[in-house]
Amino acid sequence: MQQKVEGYPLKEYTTKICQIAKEALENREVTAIIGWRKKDFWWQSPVVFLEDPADVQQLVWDPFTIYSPVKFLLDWQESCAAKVGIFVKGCDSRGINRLLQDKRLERERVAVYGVPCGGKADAEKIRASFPSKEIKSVTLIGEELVLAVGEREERVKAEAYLLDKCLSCRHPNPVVYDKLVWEEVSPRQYADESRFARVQAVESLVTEERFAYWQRQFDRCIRCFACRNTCPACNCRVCIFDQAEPRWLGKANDPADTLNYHIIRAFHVAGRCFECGECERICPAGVPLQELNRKLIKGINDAYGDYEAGLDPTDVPPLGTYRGEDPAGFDES
Amino acid sequence: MPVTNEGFEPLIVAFCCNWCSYAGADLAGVSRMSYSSNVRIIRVPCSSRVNPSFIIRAFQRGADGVLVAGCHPGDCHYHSGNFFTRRRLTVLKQMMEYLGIEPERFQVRWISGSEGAKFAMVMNSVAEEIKRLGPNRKLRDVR
Amino acid sequence: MKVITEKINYNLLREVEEVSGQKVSACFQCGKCSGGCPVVWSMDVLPHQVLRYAQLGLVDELLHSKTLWICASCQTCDSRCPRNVDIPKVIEALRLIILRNKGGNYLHPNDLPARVRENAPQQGLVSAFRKYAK
Amino acid sequence: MKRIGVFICWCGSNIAATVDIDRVIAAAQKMSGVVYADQNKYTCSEIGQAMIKDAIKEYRLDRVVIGSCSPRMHENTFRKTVESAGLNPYYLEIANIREQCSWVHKDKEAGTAKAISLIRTAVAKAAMNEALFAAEMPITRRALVIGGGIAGIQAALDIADTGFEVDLVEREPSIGGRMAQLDKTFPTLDCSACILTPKMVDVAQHEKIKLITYAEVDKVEGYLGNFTVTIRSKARSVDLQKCIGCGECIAKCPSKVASEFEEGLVQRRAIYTPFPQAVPNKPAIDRAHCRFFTAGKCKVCQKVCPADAIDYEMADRLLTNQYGAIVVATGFDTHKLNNYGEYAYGKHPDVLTSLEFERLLNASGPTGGKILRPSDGKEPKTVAFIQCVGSRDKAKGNPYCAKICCMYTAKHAILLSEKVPGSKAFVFYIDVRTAGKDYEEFYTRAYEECGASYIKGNVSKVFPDGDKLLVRSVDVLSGALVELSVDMVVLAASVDARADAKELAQKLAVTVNAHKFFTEAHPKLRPVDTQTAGIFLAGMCQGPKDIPETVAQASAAAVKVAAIFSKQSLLGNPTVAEVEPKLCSGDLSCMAVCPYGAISEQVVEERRGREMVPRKIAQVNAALCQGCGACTVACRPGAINLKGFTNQQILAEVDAICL
Repeated sequence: MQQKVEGYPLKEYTTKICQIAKEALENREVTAIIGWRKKDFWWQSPVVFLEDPADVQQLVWDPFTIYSPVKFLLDWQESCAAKVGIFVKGCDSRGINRLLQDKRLERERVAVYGVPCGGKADAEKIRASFPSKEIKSVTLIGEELVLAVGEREERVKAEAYLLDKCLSCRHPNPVVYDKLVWEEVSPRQYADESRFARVQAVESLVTEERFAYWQRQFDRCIRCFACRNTCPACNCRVCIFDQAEPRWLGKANDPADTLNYHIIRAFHVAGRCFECGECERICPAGVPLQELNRKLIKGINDAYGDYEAGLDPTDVPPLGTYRGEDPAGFDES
Repeated sequence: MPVTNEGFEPLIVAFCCNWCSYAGADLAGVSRMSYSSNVRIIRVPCSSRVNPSFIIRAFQRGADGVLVAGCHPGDCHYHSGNFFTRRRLTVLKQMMEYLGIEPERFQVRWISGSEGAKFAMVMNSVAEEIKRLGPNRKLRDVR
Repeated sequence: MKVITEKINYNLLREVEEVSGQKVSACFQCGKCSGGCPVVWSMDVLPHQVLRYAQLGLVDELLHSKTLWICASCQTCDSRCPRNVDIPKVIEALRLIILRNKGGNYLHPNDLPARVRENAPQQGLVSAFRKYAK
Repeated sequence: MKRIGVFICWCGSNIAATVDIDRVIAAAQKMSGVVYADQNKYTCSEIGQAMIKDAIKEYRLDRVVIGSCSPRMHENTFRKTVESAGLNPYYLEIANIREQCSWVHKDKEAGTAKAISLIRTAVAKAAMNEALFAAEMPITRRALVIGGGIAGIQAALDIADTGFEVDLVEREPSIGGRMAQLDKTFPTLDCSACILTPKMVDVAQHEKIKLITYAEVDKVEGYLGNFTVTIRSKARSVDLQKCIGCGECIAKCPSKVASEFEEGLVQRRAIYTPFPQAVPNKPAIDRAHCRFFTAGKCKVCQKVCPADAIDYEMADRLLTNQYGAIVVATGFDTHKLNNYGEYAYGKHPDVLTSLEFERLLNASGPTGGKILRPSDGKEPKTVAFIQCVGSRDKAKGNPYCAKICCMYTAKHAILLSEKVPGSKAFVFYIDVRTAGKDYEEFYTRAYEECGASYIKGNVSKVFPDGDKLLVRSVDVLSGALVELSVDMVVLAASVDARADAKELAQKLAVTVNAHKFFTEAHPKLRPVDTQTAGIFLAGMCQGPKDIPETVAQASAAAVKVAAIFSKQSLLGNPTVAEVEPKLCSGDLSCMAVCPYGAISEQVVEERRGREMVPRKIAQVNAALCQGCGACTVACRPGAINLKGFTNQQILAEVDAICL
C-alpha cells in the first residue's frame, strides 16, 4: 500500500505546521514550540525551539526532519514550568509515551501535534547516486523524491532513498497527540517482514562468527554516547555510565568496556525500546544498534508474548512483570 | 569430546541467593560433597539482586564463567524475586549469546536449600564446561 | 511349606501354651535363642522357628522336626530371652504332644504321687513317660 | 582507611585440616586495610569471642572479618560479639571457609588458595560496610490459625489462653478435622470424640477466639508482626446468626451425596453438618450437589426452616484482617490407592481403608459401632490388616513412613478382638514401629492378649474368592508361604500432604519439601518455625505425626506466637533498600517489582537556581522492605541500593574475587 499524500505538495505541509505553531503561540496555548527547521545544507533539518510567533516561519517539514525532538522536553521541563508545543512523527510520539510511562513528562504540560509521516530520506543513499555538492534541495512529492541537482531537476522513486528504519516502521502515524496536523498515512508494505530481517541474519551465524561480527561493529565505537543521548528511553536523570562511584563503566578505551556499555545500554532499554532507530542513525561510527535492540524485542516477544513499547503509557513493560509459567532461556531443571 | 585446555584452572563467580542456593552450598559442605575449587560464591539476598552489571564486571575482571543461582520458581523467599530474575537473565543471556559469547560462560540455575547434591553437581558441570571452553578472552579487560 | 486357612491349627498353639505354661505368642522373633544355642548346628528347624511354627500352627513341620529331640534343655536360650519365653519348656511340650499322640500311655500323670508330680524335673518325667509308653 | 581485623577459625580440624591457616593469616596481613590478623581453634567459643573483643579494643579495629563456618550458622553470634565490643554489628563480615571451602575440597593447596580468596573478598566488602540500624515495627497482637483440626484447635486455645486474640479458619463447615473421624485413640483407647469435642466447644466459647468456618485463605501479604490476610468466607447459604441448628432442613433435603466425613460409606444430604457434634452445629449447603443450585428448583430447606436462615443469594465474602503471626495446621490427606490394584480396593466392598474401618468402629458411624461387612452386613471373623500401603514405597507411593499406621492397626486388632468375639486379626507388616511412650506395650497387647497374628511379609495380592477374600503373602520369618481366606481386608493407606499444600505455601511464602509437606526452619532446632518469620507449623502439615506429637507441636507453635506478641515492638531487618534522591529519576520501575508494596512516591524539594522546586521520587518504607533487592536491578541509574548488599560492596567483592 502506498501512503496517501492527497495532492498537496510539501510546501503546503510546512505551511500547515507553521500555521498551527503560530496559532498556538499567539493564543498562548503554549509558550514555546519544538519543531524542525532548515539548516545550511540540504540534508540538515534539525530540531528548533521557538518562543516568538514571528519566528514560526523557520519551521519546516521536509525529507530530513528526522531528528527526534522528544528528548528536549526533559530539558524544557526541568528549566521551566510553562507548557510547550511539540511536533511529533509516529516514532517521536511513541517517545512521548515512553516519557509518560517513565513519569518523566507531565502530559498536561505538553501540547502534542501529531504529524503522520511517510518516511524520511537517507542522505547517504542520495549521495551515492547524486553529487552531494551539486544538490540544492530535496523535496518529496507524492511517492517521488524531487532533487534539484545543479541546474537539473531529478525525479526518483522515493522508496529507494528512504532510511532503512522508515522502511520497517510499523507506526507511521502518531499514537498520542492533541491535534493531528494532517490525515493519517498507511503503514508501509513489508514493514513487518523487514522488522527482524537483520536480526535473523546475524542469528544465523555461528557463535564465533557472531562474535567477530560484533567485534567489528563495536571496534568503531568511540563511546560518544550519542546513541544514549538521543534515545527517549535513556531518560535517567543521572546515567549510570556517568557515575564515578561506583564506577560502573571504565573510562579507558578498552574493548571490554565498550562491550559492557553496549550490553548494559541494550539491557536498560529491553522491553522499553520502541524502535525509533535514532540510536543507530545518529551513531557517527555506524554501529548497527537497532540489530541489538530488536534482538531483545524479538526474544521478549517470543518468550513472554508480543509487546510493543510506547503504545500505551499505562501498561507494564515486560521486565517489570512476570507470569508464573514463564519460560526461561536457561536450564530450569 | 575430550577435555582440552589441560592445566587451565578457570575462575567461576557464582551469585547465590541466601535462602536457597547459598543454603544448598552449605548443605553440600555439611554433606562433605566435593566439588571444583574454582568456584567463588557471592552471597546475595535474592537472585533478583543480581545486576547484569555485576555479571559483566566479573567477566571484565577475569572470571571465566559466571553462574547465578536462585530458588526454584514459586519458592522465592520474597514471593516473586526469581520470576523477575528469570525474565531479566533470559534477556541478558540471549543478548550475550547473540553477541557471540558461548552459552556456557554465563549460566543461570535453580538450586534449592535441600539440593546439596545438585549444588555440587552443577558446580562440577559448570567448571567442566568452562574448562573445556578455555579462558574468557572475549569479555576480559585488556589492561 | 505353606500356611493356608485350612491348615492352621489354632489348637496347637493353645495346647503348647497350656502344656508348657509359656506364652508362645509373646515371641517377637528376635533370634537371640537360635544365635546362642550350642547345638543349633545339628538342628533342622532353629529354636526361634520352632516358636514361629507354633504361632502359625504349622503342626506337621513342627512335629516332624529333628530339633525337638536334639534340644538338650541346657536353658541357654531361655536365660537370654527378652520376652521371657522358656523355650526348653515349649520344646518339651511339643515332645509331650507327640508322645501323647502316639497313644497307649500306660503311665498317667495322675498315677504319680502328688509330691513327685510337683517336684520331679520334667526331664525325669519325660523319661518316665518314654519308658512306660513303649 | 579502615582498620580491619581478620580472624581465622580452625573449627578444630574442620577447617584447619584442609586450609593452611598460617598461610591464610600471612596473606590476610598483606591485604589492604587489614591491621590485624589472628587465628583461633574455636572462634565461636567464649575464648574465641573474647579474643575478638580484645583485639577490637587493642588495635582500634573498626571492621571485622571472620573466616569460619557459614554466616547462616554464626553471623548472629559474631554480630553480638562485635556489638559488645562497641562496634556496629553490621561492621562484621564472615568468609565462609568451612561449608564452602574446607568441607568441599580435599586438596590443601586448592583449599588454602580458595580460603585466601574468600578472605580477600570479605575484606573488600567489609571495608565498605556501613553502620546499619534496625527499624522498630509495631506488632498486631492477633494470630491466625489455619486449619481447625486438633492441631489448630490446640494452637488456638493455647494462644487465646495467653490472652491474645486468635482467628481460627477452617475449610469445612465444622472444626474437628481428622481426629473427629476417629473412634478410639492409641495407646490408651480413649474415645476420640470424648477428648476432642470439649476442646471444640472451648474454641467456640472462648472469648478470644473467632471461629471462621467454611473459609479459606486467599492471599497473604506483609511480614512478621504485620501480616495482611484475605480470607475467603465461602457462601454457606445458611445464615449462622439466624440458624438455630434444629436440623429440620437436613432431614427434608432430597439431594444425597457421599459423605466425606464417613469416608463415603454412607450418604449425606446436600444441606448438611459433617457430623453430629459439629462446631458450629449449623449446616451448610453444598451447592455442587444441591438440587436448587443444580436444577433451579427445590427450596425445600427454605420452606421447612423455622428461622428463615436459608439464604440462596449468599455470596463468597472476602475478609481482610491484620495478624501478627500465623500458625499453619492444615493436616493431611489419605493416600489415594489408585496405584494398588493388587489389593482390590474399590473392586470388592469388603476391602476398606483404615479410616473407613475406623468409621465402622465408631459408635456414631454408619453401623453404630458394629463391625459389619459392607457387602452382606455380617460380622467378619477374620480380618487381614495390610500395612505400608503407599508408604515406604519409592516406586508407586510415598517413600516415607506414614508413622501412625503401626499403632492404629494394633488398635484396630485390639478393638476387633473386643467387638467380635472369636475373631482373628492377621497383620501383614514390613516392620512394626512403636517408638513412643507406652506404644510397644500397646502393640504387644495386640498379639499377646488379643490374639492378633503378626505376619512379617507384605501382601502381594488380594483375590476376591466368593464371599471371602484370599490374601497371599509370605511369612518371611519362617519362610512359609501364606495364603489365607479372610472376611475383610483393611489397608493402612499412607498419608499425603494436602493436595493444595503447595498453593498455600506459595501464598505464605514458605517452602514445602518434595512431598509437599511444609518445611521447618531447622529439622532439629527449629521444628516449629518456617523460614518465614512469624509463620509456624503444627501437626501433619509438616510431616506424619500422631496426636500427642501434633498437640505438642501446636502448643509449641502457640508459645512461639505468644513470645512474639509479648514484645513491645519488633526490630526490623536493617538490610533494606534505600533511595539516593539525587540519582532517582522518579520513574518508579522499582515500585513495580516490589512484592511488599514497600516503595511509594514522595515529593522532595530541590534547589534549582534560586528557587526550590518539587520533584517526585521513590521512597522505601523500611518497615515493609524485606531486603530482597529486586528493585535495585529494576532501577537503571542505580539510585536504589540495598544496605548490606550495596552495588559498591558487590562490585568490590567481584573485583576482589577476580584479583
